[in-house]
Amino acid sequence: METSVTLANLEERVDKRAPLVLGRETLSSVTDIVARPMEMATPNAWWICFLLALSGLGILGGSIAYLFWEGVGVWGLNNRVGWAWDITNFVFWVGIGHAGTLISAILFLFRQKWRTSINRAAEAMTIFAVICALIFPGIHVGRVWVAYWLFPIPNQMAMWPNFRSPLLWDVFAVSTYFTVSTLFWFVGLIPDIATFRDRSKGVRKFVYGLFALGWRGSHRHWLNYERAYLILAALSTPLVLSVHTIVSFDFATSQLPGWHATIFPPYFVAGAIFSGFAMVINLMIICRWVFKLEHLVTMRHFENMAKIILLTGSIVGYAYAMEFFIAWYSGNPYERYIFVSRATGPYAWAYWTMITCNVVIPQLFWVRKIRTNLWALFIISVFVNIGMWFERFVIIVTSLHRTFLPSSWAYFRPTIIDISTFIGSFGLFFTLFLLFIRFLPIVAIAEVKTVMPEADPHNHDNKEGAH
Amino acid sequence: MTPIFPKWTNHIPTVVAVGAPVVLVSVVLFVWYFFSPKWTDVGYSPKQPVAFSHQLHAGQMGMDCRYCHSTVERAAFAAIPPTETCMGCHSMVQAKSPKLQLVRDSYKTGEPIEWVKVHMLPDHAHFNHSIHVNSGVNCASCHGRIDQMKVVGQAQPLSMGWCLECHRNPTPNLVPKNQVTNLGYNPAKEGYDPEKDPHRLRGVNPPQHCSGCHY
Amino acid sequence: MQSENNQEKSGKKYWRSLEELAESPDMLAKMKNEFPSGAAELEVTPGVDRRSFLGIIGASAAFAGMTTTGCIRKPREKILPYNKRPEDLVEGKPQYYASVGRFGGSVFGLLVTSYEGRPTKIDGNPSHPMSLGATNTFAQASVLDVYDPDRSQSVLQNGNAISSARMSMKALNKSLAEAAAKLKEIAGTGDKLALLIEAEPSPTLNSVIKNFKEQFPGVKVSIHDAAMRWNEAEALRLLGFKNAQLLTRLENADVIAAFDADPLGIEGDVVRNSKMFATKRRSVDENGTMSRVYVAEPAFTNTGAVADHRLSIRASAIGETLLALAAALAAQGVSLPQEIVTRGQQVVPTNASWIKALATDLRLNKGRSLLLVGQNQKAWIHGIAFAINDALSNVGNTLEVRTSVLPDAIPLSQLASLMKRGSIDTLVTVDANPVYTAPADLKFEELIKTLKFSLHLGYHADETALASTMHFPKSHFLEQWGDLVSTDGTAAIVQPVIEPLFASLSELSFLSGLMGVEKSSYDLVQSTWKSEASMNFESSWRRWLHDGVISSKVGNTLTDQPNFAGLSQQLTGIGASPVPTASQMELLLTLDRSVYDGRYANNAWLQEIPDTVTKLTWDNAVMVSPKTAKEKGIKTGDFVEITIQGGSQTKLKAAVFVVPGVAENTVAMALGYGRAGFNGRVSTGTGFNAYSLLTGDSHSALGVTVSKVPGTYELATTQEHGVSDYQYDTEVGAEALKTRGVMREVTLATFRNDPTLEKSFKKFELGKKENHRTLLWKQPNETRGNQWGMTIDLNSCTGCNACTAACQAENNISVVGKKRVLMSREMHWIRIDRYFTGNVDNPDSIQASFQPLACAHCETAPCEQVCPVAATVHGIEGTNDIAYNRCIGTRYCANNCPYKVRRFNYFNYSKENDEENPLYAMQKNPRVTVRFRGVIEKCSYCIQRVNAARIEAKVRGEEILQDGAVITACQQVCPTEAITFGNLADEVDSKVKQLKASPRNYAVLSELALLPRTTFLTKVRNTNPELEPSTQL
Amino acid sequence: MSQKQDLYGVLAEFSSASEIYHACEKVRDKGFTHWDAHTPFPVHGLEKAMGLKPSKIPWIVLALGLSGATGGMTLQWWINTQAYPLVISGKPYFSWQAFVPVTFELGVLLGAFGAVFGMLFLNRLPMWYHSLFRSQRFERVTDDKFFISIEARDPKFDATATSKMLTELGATHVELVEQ
Repeated sequence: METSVTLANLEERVDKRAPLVLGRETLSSVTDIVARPMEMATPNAWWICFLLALSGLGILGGSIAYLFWEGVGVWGLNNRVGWAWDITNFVFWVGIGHAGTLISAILFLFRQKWRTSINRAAEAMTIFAVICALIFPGIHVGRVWVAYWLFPIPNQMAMWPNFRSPLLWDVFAVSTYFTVSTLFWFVGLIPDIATFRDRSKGVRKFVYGLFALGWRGSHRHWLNYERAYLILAALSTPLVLSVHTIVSFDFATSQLPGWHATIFPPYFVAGAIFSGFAMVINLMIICRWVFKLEHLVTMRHFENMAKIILLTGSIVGYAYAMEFFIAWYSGNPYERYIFVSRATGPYAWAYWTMITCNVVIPQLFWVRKIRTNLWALFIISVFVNIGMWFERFVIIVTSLHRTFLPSSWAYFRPTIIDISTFIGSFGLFFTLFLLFIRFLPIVAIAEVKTVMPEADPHNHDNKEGAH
Repeated sequence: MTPIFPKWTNHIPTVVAVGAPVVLVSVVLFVWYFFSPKWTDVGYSPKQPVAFSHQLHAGQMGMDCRYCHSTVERAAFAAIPPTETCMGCHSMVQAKSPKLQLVRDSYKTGEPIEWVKVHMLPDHAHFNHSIHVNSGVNCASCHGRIDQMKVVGQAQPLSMGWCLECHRNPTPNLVPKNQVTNLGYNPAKEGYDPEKDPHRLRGVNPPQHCSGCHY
Repeated sequence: MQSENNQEKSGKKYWRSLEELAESPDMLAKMKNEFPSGAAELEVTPGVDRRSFLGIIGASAAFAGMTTTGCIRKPREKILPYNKRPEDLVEGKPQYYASVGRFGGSVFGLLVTSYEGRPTKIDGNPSHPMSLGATNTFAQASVLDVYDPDRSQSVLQNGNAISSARMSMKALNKSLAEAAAKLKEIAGTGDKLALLIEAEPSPTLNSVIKNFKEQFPGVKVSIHDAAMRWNEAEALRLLGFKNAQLLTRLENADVIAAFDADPLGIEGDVVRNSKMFATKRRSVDENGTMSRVYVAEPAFTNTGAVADHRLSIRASAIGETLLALAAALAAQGVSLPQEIVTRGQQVVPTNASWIKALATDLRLNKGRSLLLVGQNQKAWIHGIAFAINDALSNVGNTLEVRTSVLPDAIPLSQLASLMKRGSIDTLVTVDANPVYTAPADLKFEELIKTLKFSLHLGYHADETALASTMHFPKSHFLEQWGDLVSTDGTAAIVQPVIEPLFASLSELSFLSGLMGVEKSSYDLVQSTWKSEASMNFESSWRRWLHDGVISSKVGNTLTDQPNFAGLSQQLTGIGASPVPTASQMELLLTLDRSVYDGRYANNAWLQEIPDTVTKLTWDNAVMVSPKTAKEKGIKTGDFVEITIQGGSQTKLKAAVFVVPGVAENTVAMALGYGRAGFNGRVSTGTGFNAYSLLTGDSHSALGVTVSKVPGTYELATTQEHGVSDYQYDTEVGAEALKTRGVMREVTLATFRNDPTLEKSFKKFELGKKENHRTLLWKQPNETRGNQWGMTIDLNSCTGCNACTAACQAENNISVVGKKRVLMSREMHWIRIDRYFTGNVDNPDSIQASFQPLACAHCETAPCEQVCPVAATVHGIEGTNDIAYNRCIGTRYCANNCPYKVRRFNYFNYSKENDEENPLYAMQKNPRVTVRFRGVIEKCSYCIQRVNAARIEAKVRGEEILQDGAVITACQQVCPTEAITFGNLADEVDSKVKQLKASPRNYAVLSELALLPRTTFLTKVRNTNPELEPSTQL
Repeated sequence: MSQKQDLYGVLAEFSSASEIYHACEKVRDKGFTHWDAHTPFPVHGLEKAMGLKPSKIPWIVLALGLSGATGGMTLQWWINTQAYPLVISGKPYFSWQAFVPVTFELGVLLGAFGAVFGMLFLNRLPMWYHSLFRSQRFERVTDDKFFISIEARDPKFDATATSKMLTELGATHVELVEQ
């Protein structure tokens, strides 16, 4: 088995191993496979999941309404620990989002053909995750009704936002990220929506037609289209890196021990990709199984993702170790103390949960048997996401509860509302995702076709369709 | 077969591309104008329990503002005169006038007259009359030509931006100390230069930092 | 600044209008109009302004990008001018009235601030010798009592209000007349009548009592008051001083030895003592000398915390230790009464070296030393202390014997026995609350119920009020005329600032009413002082009211020789007391630093003020030392049951609080909590009633059993709060502190060897010290005019909390309640960090240090750059400002604040406060915005005072403010003048500028290059070289 | 003639990428100008076969991206030095280092707009109606069939001749499409 995996050498290793589309699929059969989930009668499983998700969404709505009515005090926050679950959830969801962009943009730039059958779902996940993320900074402020002051809007007070604040950078970064990802996703969807315009009847035909924008596969269009898509990918790549970098600035640019660390940006980005891919694996395993996509979403895809998790997981583990080293090496008593107290203090349990889930468990992916076993993949990915949530919790809460002055040490306990808000955000996420898999192609049909042998105009040994 | 969409739909993009910006700009302009205090607050002149006319008292009879608003030079707040001030004259003048019934009742019973507040600053903005008056800011700069108002109304937006305009460049609103209550006084026309005023002991440098007004 | 007082003329009309108000059914609604009529503009109408204001913000949300005030028709606001403006009242300008008050056994002069007739703040009267401008927490918080919604509002008959309607003054006087008649009929000549009063040194009251005695010749007068110094008085009696008391002169004391005494905390003239004590601590800057304090005590007091040498010793051992000290002194050739010396030689002291060192120090400082004994200690112990002071010729220098103004009276215990015997059947109680505060074994409640007729005058419908036949509401001291005399004989007039909010009586009018005399307290007071007046009474009366001090002193200093014969007899049979063990523990009951003897239990500010040592709010607890706790296997929050052995098997179930500094096998508990008999909306559900353990006269009991019982209790502290393991945190915290230059402390010796303190602080400096002030960028040069700065002298701070209370009163700081303190959401702008040093297993090594901490106004404030909406930015005068209404509440600034001094309004606290206690809103300072839900707040350097001063200066035509033109609330109140605020850019050196030049000056966390404007002056411990310094510094 | 007026052009169907590739080369060589190829997915290199010029999208993106970035930095400069200079943490008014993130984000945002809307603009999309949608078979262009359409307005266009040519090029089906 290989010892190291890099994106660059991934492709030719992978190509040696297995074709990207299995079985004797033809261009039209690919279309049919993808179309099945949208055209089949709604499975009961879908309804059950959807109702569950909806009730989760309800919980979210309820919690937020109560929060607005009573005030931020309904959370367990206090004067020492001013942020806890709210920002933890924010960073968690933004992190989840990153895998989508990574798969669609970065792997695209690296010409990783294997991305084609998973990028659509991954992008959708990105957008929905970012929506969930955007909620939290929105509702965590004390006076929601004036949150619009975050934007530079001319007003009678002649006041403007403070562009020195990382929080304001967040506002711009995350909203830009959301907009660009959505555009990227929609551009990718246009040809496929056109496909469904041409397959479906009645209202659906009208709606799909509306969003297909009159796409007619013209090659003069394809020319601009591909160029635009490439550039979007090129823009999204630095964007996705910048977003989590800036999110990490919220902490890195402060001067709290445990927050003020130059290692944060790369470490956060790695962590984001780490958790994101875990989420993609979870989602894809389910979709693949429910909608029989075995031929499009192959084990090779999962294996590649497992390897990326292994890689980023190790990077994250390295970052944890490095934090400790720097803290010790700096000779700064505050830095030293905060890390010792993370591992031994009142929140040690959270810290060790994080270490176990993020550093120890993913190492199992060195074993081929495990990274090619769907059950193992699924469970380990779940652990990774638990671990990554705890990572953010540890960074935010443990740093805040043990700051410079021992007199100001405190402890944070979540309230029921903290918990319900978090659970609710999953409700929102899955509601959106379930609607997506029901009404939009979860695999980029046009893109998959380009990686099939039939796609190559100089492929003469292929007799398909010739007369 | 017939396509889903008729031919004319192809014009929609053009229309939108041209129309959207136009709509957007006009919405902004609308909000800009109609949602600003200049529109919402200026001109607020509620009916008062007693039809007291500043035009008559301050204008025609030329009473000095400070005769009634006596605390304006000493305190943050230019007090509404106590009923006894009114009665000072009106026990003789117009002693029977039905218009003044309420005043006389108040004087007898001791119940205060419930005047309606016209110039309302938000609670978190601490405005101090004494410093403005003593710096030679004419009453009219903020209150307008009260001496020409039958019913007092708000003449200026009293918004933060408006305050700052003057705090950043006070000179146009500065008048000689003895002209502060002369609402008609126009420093520009009189060619008044605060720098050269011998009666000024200090330069006027109004605060522009938050805690100047908000604390 | 004090305005000539003439309520009598100008005020009258205004007051009467208030009186009507008090009668009207819906007074609050009316108050909104009547009170801050002018203040309507000054945003202080109860709740209303802020609420409408919230409404405005709320609505403006709908208009993104638009103004917060415009774009909706604002609510119609009314202006209600005065009908006749009281003389010299300018709307919106405060008025100051001089008065005097009695707080926890000390009488000192006050300066009351009032806006449009609402008293909003109480400060010390600079021209009163017992105050010198400072006050204490009780005085600060007492202004809130005026607006206590639970204050007694009508006459009670057998515990029930005589009518449901709001009581009018007329009705009140009527029932008073009835009571008077009944009293005459029942008491007759008063052979079976008793008058129970508090220890109130008031000449007018005395004269009224004199009249009372004339009317009821047989009446017994008894005094019951926690502040009453029975033991001291008894000791002085033994020594031949009749009706005398002691006055301490700490300004002359270079060596102070306090035995279970707390002269800087809650015993005696705390404010004056602190002032004088501080002069001898701050002097370390001028001439490198300072006083030395020895303390031997069973549990930490303020005095113990500032001690240079502290002995953790059980209360019952104080006497023998003193005897041993006497012996040691005698051995060094100090001549003491033989009986004492021989007794002393029999004692085998456990801390011989400590006592010897102390003896030497005392001897070497003859006439400049002072030995003090706590009020809980027996009379003979006070006697010995006096003997020693006398032998050291301290009497006359650091100690004075003065005649007391109090009428001679019998203690409660005697009264009780009389009542038991049935020789008393009628009782008139004034102010005192014996049913709650009497020792449990007296069973006073049962006794009072056996009486034929009992009358009670009190501020609350408290336990005694309910037990008595009739209760009358008492007016607040800001609502009545009176007079008070301080320990040093300074007399002052208690002058009202506001007409009683509810129909109520002063002690004077109550008692004279009972005699059927219709005389206003105003006339009574005047008649008392007629004689004192030099030539024209009217003018000297005005002067007295204006100055707050009456020119001539009352009483005189007694200089005759003490006679030790009586004392010697007392000593027979005195020997070593039994040593408590884990099974037979010693119980110590102390007065509480927040609620005193329980009288302030319904004061929300005081309930929430963190205790000096434990930082405990809203509760008292059973305090045990970590060592004892470990042995008994109990920890903070556990329930224990305390049982008094012998006589009355009284039990109490209470929660444990483990805190260093408590003597071994001693459980200490504060009195004044758990008032089950009185359901005030603030006091209810706070703490445990330690009075149920109080037996006999002594506050300490031997041989109590303490046993762990199931269940735990949540105690809300403001330090180490919410942590799972209190012990873990105090210890780890103390450990962490060693490496952090936060709390800096040196011994005087070290300071002398290292005058720049550079060597001593080396270990704290991270990186090069010069880098702590160098920045990578160029600061924008916006700074002009005054540059504000502050220093806090850790050497004189006694952690008394006065600054916290003053700040709360000045800045409209909300109370959040126990539940939220538990969540560490308390709002105090200035908090006092308490750090322990030493080894928990060796109680004698434990020391405590205090560090008052508020926003430090850093020049490179980390909070500013992270605020996304620029709600907190720098002012041109170097202040770190918050525009509350700009704040959207991200709390990022609070997270990024290294001092953790920013407070967030998690709920609409101020609104809740007003709804819970409708009258509290009337106390609000109109010059400070009332904060609302969802915004951050913190110390503003009293920017409202700065602005007021600047405006006044500008009106005068000046730019720069003179040093002392602005005094922050905390600085003004501080009894040790530890806090200095002023202009750093002053050409002529301002005080603060000089202090910052001192080598003791340091910035907390200076390595972060925050350039804080508030810096601290290192604490110096003047340790005795003969003794091991209690802790390695 | 009128018939010519309402004729859009001729539409030829091919069944594989390689076929349409070669067909395009021929059509290109014949010098047709108003013609197009329609494929379910971008066929690699077909633009060469059709002789298309490279896309102009990059220039649009560059222009918008740069203006976004400059606009962002200018806005922040104006707010902090002109509109309301405030002393914040004692930092210089124009602390450009802190303004980089927002500048970058705005650059990316406008760049992305440029890419997407530029693409739509150059492709004249949305265009919900198109004559080719009249053809039933054309529906499979988004599935597995490949088409070449030659418009009637092309000077070299002749309904019969062009159709014949396309059949020779291997079209499995050729039809005339109306306007």
